[in-house]
Amino acid sequence: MNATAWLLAIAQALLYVALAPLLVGWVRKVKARLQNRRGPPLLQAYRDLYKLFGKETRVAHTASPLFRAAPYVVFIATWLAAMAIPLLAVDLPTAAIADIIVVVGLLALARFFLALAGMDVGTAFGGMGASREMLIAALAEPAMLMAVFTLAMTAHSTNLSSVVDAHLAAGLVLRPSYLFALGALLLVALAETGRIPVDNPATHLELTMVHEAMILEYSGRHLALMEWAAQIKLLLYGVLIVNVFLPWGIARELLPADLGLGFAAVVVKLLLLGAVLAVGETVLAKMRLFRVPAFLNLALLLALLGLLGHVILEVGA
Amino acid sequence: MHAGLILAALALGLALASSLVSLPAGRRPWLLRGVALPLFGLAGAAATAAGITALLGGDAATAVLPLGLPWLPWHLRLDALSGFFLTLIGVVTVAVGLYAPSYVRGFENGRDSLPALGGFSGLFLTGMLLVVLADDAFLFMVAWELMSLASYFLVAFHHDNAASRRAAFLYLLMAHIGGLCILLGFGVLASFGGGFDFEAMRAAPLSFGWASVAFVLAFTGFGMKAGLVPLHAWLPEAHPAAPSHISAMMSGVMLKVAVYGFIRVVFDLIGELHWQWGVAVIAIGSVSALLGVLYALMQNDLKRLLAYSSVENVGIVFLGLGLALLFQGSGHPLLATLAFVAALYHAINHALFKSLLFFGAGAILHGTHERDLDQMGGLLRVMPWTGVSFLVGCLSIAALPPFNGFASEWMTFQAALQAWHLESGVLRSLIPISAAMLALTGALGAACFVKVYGVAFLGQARSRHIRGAHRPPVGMRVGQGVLVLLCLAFGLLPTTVVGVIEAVPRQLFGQVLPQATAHGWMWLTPIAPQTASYAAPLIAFVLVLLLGLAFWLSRLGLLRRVRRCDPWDCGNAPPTPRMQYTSTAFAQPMRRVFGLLFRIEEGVETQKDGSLRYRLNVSDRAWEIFYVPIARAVELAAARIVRLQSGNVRIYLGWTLVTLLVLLWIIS
Amino acid sequence: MNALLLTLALPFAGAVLLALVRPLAVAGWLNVAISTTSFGAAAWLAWTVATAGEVAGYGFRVDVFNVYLVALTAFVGMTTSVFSRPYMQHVCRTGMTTERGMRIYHAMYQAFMFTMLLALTTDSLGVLWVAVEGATLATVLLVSLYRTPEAVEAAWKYFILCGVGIALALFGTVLTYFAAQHVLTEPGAGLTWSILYRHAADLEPSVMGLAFVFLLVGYGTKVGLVPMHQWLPDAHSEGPTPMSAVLSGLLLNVALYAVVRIKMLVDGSLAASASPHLAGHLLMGFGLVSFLVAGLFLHRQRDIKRMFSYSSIEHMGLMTFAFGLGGPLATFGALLHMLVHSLTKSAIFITVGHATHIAGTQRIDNIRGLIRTQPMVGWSLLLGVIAIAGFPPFGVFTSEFLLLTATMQSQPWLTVALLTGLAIAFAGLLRHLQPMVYGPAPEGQRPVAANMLPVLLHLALVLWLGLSIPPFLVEWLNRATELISGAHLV
Amino acid sequence: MSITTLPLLQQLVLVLAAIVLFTSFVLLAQARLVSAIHAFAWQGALTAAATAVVAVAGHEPHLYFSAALTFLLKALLIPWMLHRLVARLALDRHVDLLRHPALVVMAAVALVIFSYWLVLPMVRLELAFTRNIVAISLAVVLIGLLMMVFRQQAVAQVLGFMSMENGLFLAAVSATGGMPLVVELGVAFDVLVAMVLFGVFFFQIRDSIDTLDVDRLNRLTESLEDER
Repeated sequence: MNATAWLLAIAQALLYVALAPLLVGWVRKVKARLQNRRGPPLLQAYRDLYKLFGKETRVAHTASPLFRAAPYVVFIATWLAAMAIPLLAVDLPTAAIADIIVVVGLLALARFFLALAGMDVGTAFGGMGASREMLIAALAEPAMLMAVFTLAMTAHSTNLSSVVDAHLAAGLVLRPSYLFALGALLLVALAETGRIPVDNPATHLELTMVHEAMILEYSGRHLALMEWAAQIKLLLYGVLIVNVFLPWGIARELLPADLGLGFAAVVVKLLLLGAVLAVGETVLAKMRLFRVPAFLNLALLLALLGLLGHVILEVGA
Repeated sequence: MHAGLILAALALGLALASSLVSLPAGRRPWLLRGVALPLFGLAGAAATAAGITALLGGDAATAVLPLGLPWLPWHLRLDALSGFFLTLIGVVTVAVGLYAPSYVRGFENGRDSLPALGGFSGLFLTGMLLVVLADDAFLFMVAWELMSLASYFLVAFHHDNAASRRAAFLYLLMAHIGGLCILLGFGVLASFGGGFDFEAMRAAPLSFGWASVAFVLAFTGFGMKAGLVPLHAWLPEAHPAAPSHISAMMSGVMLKVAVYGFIRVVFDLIGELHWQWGVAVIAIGSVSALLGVLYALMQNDLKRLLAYSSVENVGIVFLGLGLALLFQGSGHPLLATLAFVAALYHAINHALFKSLLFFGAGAILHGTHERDLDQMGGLLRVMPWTGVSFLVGCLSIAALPPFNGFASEWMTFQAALQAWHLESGVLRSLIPISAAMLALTGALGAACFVKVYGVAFLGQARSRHIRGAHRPPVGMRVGQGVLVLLCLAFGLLPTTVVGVIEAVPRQLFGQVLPQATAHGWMWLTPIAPQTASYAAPLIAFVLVLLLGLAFWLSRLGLLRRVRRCDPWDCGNAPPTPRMQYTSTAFAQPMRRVFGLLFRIEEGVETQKDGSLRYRLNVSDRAWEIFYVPIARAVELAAARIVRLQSGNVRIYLGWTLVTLLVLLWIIS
Repeated sequence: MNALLLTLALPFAGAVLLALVRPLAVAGWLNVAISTTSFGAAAWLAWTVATAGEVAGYGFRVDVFNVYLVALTAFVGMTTSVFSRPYMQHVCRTGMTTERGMRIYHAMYQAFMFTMLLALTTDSLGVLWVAVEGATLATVLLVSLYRTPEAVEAAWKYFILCGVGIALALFGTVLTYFAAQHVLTEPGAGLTWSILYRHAADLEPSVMGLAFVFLLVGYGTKVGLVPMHQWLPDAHSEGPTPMSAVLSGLLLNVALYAVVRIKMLVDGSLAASASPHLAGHLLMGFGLVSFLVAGLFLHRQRDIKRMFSYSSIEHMGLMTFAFGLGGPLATFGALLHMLVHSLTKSAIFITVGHATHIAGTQRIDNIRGLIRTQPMVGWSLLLGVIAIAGFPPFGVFTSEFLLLTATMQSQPWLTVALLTGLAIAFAGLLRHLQPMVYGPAPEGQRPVAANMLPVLLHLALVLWLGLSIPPFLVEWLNRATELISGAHLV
Repeated sequence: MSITTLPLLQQLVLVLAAIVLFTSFVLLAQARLVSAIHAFAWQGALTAAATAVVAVAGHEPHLYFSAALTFLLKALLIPWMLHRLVARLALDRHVDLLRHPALVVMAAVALVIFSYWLVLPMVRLELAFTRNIVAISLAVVLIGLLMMVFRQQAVAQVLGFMSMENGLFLAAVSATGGMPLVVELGVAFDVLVAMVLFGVFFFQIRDSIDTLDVDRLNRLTESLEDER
């Protein structure tokens, strides 16, 4: 059993890596459709990565070894974080490596190196991007954790698989706190994955870019890894949201049928979520940097309301 | 006699010896470098050994010295709690003993007196060791004030520059006031317990009111030393003023001694805890953490920045202690133990990485005579060893897995998340908010140290003397290396560390974390495996494995070689070092978002030569709110009172007459 | 007995002798020699008392309370004379005083020592008065030794205020005698401590109340209790430094000794009356006021010697408060504090003397960077102030520890006042001290030939007392405590 | 109790005491130094007389001695010294007026009443006679102090001081029948030395600020106006 579990865990981890570009492609596709464009093919993201891996890698003279190590660290850390989030099945051994707080920590590790890499070459834009990224992260993190705490206090656990388990065991319960927590988590996800309205992955307009400013100096496989890591992060948040709030379908025993069902379920949920994201990005406009705090304060407020809702309405001591 | 006590006595003796040996160092500088500081390090080693014996042994050993008051000789006691802090002190001292000898070479041709440096360093260590060993109020106070006093002289070491003098003044004054508060706290306990030795105080039957008085006095006194907001004002002044290895001792160790005092008095002597205190401590702790990191983020002076971040970390420690108080006070010993262990864990982690960072700052100071971040840059290339060790320090203090800072903060989070056990809904909803503040603190801390590392070590040098920096000598590098290894060890083996620390709550609460290693040494599961788990070794393993893989591939040449070229930078003109983001620029968004909390003076002023200059001064609001008014009040009162001394003898006689008549009237 | 007579006779003879000796160098050495021998005699006396208990006769009585003060007085007198020899020669060389002035100085130095010892050892309230007045008369000429307008003014104020105070004390003495006469049968015994104590309970309370007020105001002026303290800073700052040392170190102690003796008497007499603790409360009030006011004064000082004289007022206030508080713990602490304070404070004044010679002025603003100019003096001053501020391991900390905890036990809310006072006073001292010892030295500051032996001796003693109090001293203090507060500590 | 019940000699003592009190009023209000010194001499003489009467009344031989001592010291020696000083300081024509004589005298009267009120509670000792003497002498002491407060002239202050001493002496002899001899001698000696020193200081003061107005002795003060 244990061996199969480990194998499954590794398979799931690889699945994250494999699926990440697909989700991005899907979002782009839907977005293009909504904007009456044909848009790139669904697999374009894979092609981009392949192309980048094929290209020559250039590194500035002024760059230190850290600059070259950073992409790997970022990629691995993000991937590690993803491993802990149940995609197909609950209580896989990898889920026990890291609970949600560690996941946040691993993402922070990736961000730390991303920001350092941005400052390494010593260009103005890198520093600018790093500073902004750290600000956004700093504001997003409390909201994220508050939202997570709501879940954790309901399930009395911070291990995601136990949380999911608990929800499945409890069956369908309409919790007001979850509504708020979901909202908060969505906003945080937008901020953390650098989507509109916080950041725009599709632009290199100097004064507005955040994530792109940090990886401006990267090329070739380094750039590919960075991009890929970003895609994994997006997928990670997507899975986190759908599997924690709508866990139904995820496999509780490691039987082929359940796993298949789980896979199908998560794919469907992710497609829906991607579509929602695309719609949101189409209707919203990117906001100025100093409007972002307001945006994230809204997230924090929602998370707080969720927490209070949980304490007041659901436990009721 | 107990082995641990013998070792502790040895440590004390060595510390005193090191301070005595360095007295003639004025004429023979090598004495300090070659004898005193090695003895210092040895004292640290002995203290570590003593502490570990006490932690593993578990039983408390006592001794009595024929000193002190006639009816109150000096009592020494070595139990798990003091053992833990002995270890903490000792470890850092060893590192300092390795680092300092080559660091103090820089002072040998300076004007500042080496005997003072060596002598007071030894006394400083002696004081700290005695504080944690003391078993009666009198010895405790003697040791405590000895510690403050010695460190005061060390802060005033560079007394030619006015800032150091000012810092030293403020430091000693506040230390004295804090000491008096502690003394009065002991006074309360003693007057109820009928004796100044801790045994009697433990037995003291206290009403809630008097217990709270004692608690408030102790919290004020120890909080003042630990640098809790708003009593922290001396800290960012004093710590940077001292020589860097002493700054490491002060920030890394002395603050922990204050934590020890708080634990000893509140958890051990007062004993019966009340949850209201927990709320107060949590509030103060989280505010200190948040403000500390925000102020740290605003600093451009590296050592000041590190000092402010000490405020932050002490705040986190006290947050943990507050949770422990709260849980213990409302009858959840297991959770109290969890929070308590988290606090101790963070204490020792902070001791390690803060000393490491101060060593780094010292190395930069030693190599470039520069403390201003905005002058640095690209140091990683100039001093790679320091660069790498400093990076480890930054990762640890930024609480990133799998480094040690993360493990303790993670446990603190876990403790906060157990709030659902509490009966009162208000507390249930308040505590997670403090946890969210902790999250904000952590993220801002990460930002802060991204700034430090990015500005100081990455990019290009912003000034010539940085480019020409010379590498630290081997001793300093060894000192850093030891701490790097310890940081990694404490980060990767949390289960082992927790297992050792458990001896302390076993002594205080009679409670441990039974489930902590339910799944073996690799998985840390403080409450229960299904509640939360963290496998630092695995994470580190995967990280290293994959990184190694990538490195190996590139070595094999399976990956195409990278080509060096100029930075692109959106195709603008080739960037110059002055175009880099400075630390001020990096902090600008935070400064703007959290503007309310700072006192910002910003503007553009015209120089004499007509050139424009941007002026920015971010200062601590605590000054205008707490300190300036008090100083003003005293000045005013003094100005009023001196009119007594009018200079006219007839008025003096009048005073005598009036006093006489009033007294006569009183007695009739 | 012989020891006692010798202790008294030596300084008396010395006063006469030194009034006649003309050459300066000889006089200086003679002064040292006499002080040393009389310290030897005092030590002998102390030893006798330690072995044989009380020594009494010829209207003298030396018990545990005053014997340690006698020893202390003789000791500080000795060390100060050691310091004053080169110091006063330097003064004389700089032409601040004349040969004749020096003769007055040496003679009066011994006369002062004589009066101090007389006041301590006598058994009679009246002779005590005579001795204390004599001390004033002996020192008043020394205060005006330099003949500067300030010195003369200071001396006049000292003379007038202390004269008036002492006169009031005499009235109190008369009243005591008046009250005693109606209960005591044996003639002329009305002013003898030992007899008065035995009959304290029978003394008419109303009269004793009056008497206490007069005696308190009278001797309180000498102690330097606010608001009768105004003479003190003037006299300390304008007189020659050795004088300041002995004034702060000894005279104040003796005056306080008198006050405590009287309090013991009055407590006995008022015990039955409506307000049994009247005396104690008055002392506490005066002590606390002096303590706080002096602490505030410290902040506005421009003259280094004035500053330290205010610190003396502060500590005297603290001791008065403690004696008023009563109880074994506080009394023990106060006795110890008398000891360590006079040791430390005289050491400080000696150092200050050297510092003023180094800088050539007493103005705090012009004394800078002593550690750079003459490290020995700088460090001694720094350590002295640290010690007087009550930092361990110095003895002052021990006594303050006892005082604070005693206050915490009997009057918890007064500790707030004490805390504030200590903090304010320390801030006041340190803010002026730091610039003087630290920082770069200005031009024109030259090291002087300083004899730091007395200072080191005193500081070493204070350090020793801070680390562990020798058993015989504990024994004395205990018995003294028992004598004063009725109960003993250990 | 009424004075009629007392023996004649004690009545005489009371009368003398009353006159002593009166003389201190004279001292207080007297503007001319020389006349003040005369008043002081009279006061001393009266004190001595009172002492002598007490000696006769109480058959206390050693009081004769102290009476003689007092007369010598307070009535002859000190006044004579003061005269010489005043002459050498060229102050014989010196006049210093009180600011508000009426108020000061009122204050003195108030002090008399106050001191009487103070001694009232001494009921237990039945000899109310000595009680009243104590009241008078206390008043004399306080008035002397008052005089020192209100007189700016150094010599006048010394007079006030000396009249305080007179009050003390009066109390000592008439209330308690004389202190022990040692004490009396010591007191007398101290007073004498004090007088000599006062003489010395008059000249020192005049040399330093060439006046004897004590209000000019105001250099030593903490108020920050003067930067010496």
